[in-house]
Amino acid sequence: MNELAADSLQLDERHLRVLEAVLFASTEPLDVHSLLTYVGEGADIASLLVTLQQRYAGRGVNLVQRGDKWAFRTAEDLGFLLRREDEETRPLSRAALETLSIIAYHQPATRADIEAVRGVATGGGTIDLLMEAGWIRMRGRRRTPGRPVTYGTTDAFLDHFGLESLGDLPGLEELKGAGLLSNRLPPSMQIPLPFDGALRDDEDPLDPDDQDGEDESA
Amino acid sequence: MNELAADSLQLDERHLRVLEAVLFASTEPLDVHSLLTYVGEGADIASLLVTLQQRYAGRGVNLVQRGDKWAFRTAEDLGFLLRREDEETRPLSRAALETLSIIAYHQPATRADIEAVRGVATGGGTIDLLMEAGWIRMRGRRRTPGRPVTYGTTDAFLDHFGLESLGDLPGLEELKGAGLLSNRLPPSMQIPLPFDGALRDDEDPLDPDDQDGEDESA
Amino acid sequence: MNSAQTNWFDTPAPPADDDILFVDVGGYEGPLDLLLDLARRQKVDLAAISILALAEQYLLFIDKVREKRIEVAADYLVMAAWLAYLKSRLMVPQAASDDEPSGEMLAAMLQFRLKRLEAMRTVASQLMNRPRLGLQVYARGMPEPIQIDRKSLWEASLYELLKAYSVQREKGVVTDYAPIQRTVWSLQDARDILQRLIGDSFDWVPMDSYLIDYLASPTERATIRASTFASSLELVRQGQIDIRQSETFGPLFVRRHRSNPS
Repeated sequence: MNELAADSLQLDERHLRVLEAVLFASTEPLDVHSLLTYVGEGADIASLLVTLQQRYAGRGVNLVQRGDKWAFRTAEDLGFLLRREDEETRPLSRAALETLSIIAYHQPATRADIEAVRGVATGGGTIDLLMEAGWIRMRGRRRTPGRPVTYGTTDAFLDHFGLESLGDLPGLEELKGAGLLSNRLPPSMQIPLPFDGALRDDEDPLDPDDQDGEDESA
Repeated sequence: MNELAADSLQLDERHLRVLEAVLFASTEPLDVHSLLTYVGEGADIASLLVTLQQRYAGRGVNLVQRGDKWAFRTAEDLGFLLRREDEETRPLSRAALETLSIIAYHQPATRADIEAVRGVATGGGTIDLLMEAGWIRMRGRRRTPGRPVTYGTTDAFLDHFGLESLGDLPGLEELKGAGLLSNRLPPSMQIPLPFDGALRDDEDPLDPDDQDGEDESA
Repeated sequence: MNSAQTNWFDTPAPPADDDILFVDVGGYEGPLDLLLDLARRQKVDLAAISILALAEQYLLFIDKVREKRIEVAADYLVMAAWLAYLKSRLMVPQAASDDEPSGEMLAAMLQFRLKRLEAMRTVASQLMNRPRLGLQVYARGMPEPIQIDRKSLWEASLYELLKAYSVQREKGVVTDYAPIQRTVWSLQDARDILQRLIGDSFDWVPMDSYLIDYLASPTERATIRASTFASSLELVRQGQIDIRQSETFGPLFVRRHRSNPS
């Protein structure tokens, strides 16, 4: 019995080493499914990842979850030390910034939704820029007249802003409590939360040729 | 006294975190001097690095020293994780097929023997390819000037082509019967009987260092 | 370093209240943005703001801008019209039979929109101040990419192998085939030899006996006979020799032609 436990422990250690190596080797977060191919179907990958995460907690490098993907990242509190001088960050325009947060907090959001919040038309360039940054994606089409494209955030968005999931969006609970995530009055109505599931009830999948560019009709 | 030691320990831990993060994020191995800029001149960087190296010993990722520089690297025994073999089936080129068939019938055959039949020089690449495919092997060296390497087929060759032995290779009459050879060939034409014994009278065993590559002089 | 980022939300820099007339409408991201900026100047919480006062400020602003003959985008004017309507709804007591939304409800809607826009700006700022990848948080600097080794599995059938061999051997035979180099007597050679052998002999002599030394080699016999015979015919035509054959397949006799039987 004891021997069995020891064996299982040894196997776990081996799995942990493998996960460590694979996750370390990649810059991109890896999803659970592809990690499974390295340790074998039988492994309890979820608990292995949590064990690994705990081992690295408080270290200079942490194992973080981004959506359903995992990656090693330097500890947040060491950012000031690691800041590279040569990195030039072009600040996002106010329009892009607002559009990004509206999509993040209101997703799935159409262009009309974004315009309703901002009170001004959003240029196609803003959406393009956010798509190019890899932070937003076309999710589907809303089942309303004109079938406008719906936008949502990507895993790269979570990764860039250090969020485990959309639930970690700053101030989400307060906004929800204040009824500010609704598109309409009254605030007492049921408040939808940012939704990054596959497709919502009122969403259709994208048309085959949607991948090339966004809808021009919207 | 104890408090002082505790403080120093805490400082060391902090330094270790910083080194961990810096080495992880760096795009190139770092030398002690540039690492010092992150932890401050006073730190005992050498012992910090050794401590860090020990912590990662046996893990999936190791801290390794390359010259006077340090970097994280995947543990050597896990290197296989980062390689994937993609197998693709490709038809053998005509040159390779011709060379192989000549080696099969005329073995032991030197490069010069192959060229005498083909009428064109056989590139080293073709031989290499057949060796890599596991179908031919170096048998020995012929006891003639230049001592050229002799080639023969392998068991894998027999296996692949469904032959029980080299004797199963069809002879002249069978080739004619199968319509592969025309009937209007001069009666003097002979098809050799492939020799698959250990070494022929005019063959020497391979030199000890022959296994690495074929002779370039041939 | 983040000051630059947080500052975007404060743009345009709020001018002193008196300077409001000189604010360029172009600095705003739409009428809602302008309204929000005006609301902020009331220096009270948006929840406690006087929508009526806000509407009046907006209308005043637009009027002043138009006085200066600055073109105002259409949506600013649409908002101005809507605010004028809101103002009237707020000031005139509502009739019981009125189906239109009350002034209070319209004001609440505007207030909601302002709060929502401000909230989005606040969270955008919070988002940008998070430890961001590549700015405060880093990924592995020296990734060890997965190498894909392409291993080729070669395919060849026994038939292809045998075909390749046969083709080469046949080809080899053709290139090795050297036609037997036969000694061929040219007509000129044959003629010279015949002339020399016959000499001045006027006797009938079998042609073969002249050629006896040459006909020993069986491989050359045919060419010697053929060339000599052809040359002899030529010599007869020129009147140099005579030829006689007494029977079919019989021996050929030759002699020097007597040119002038005088």
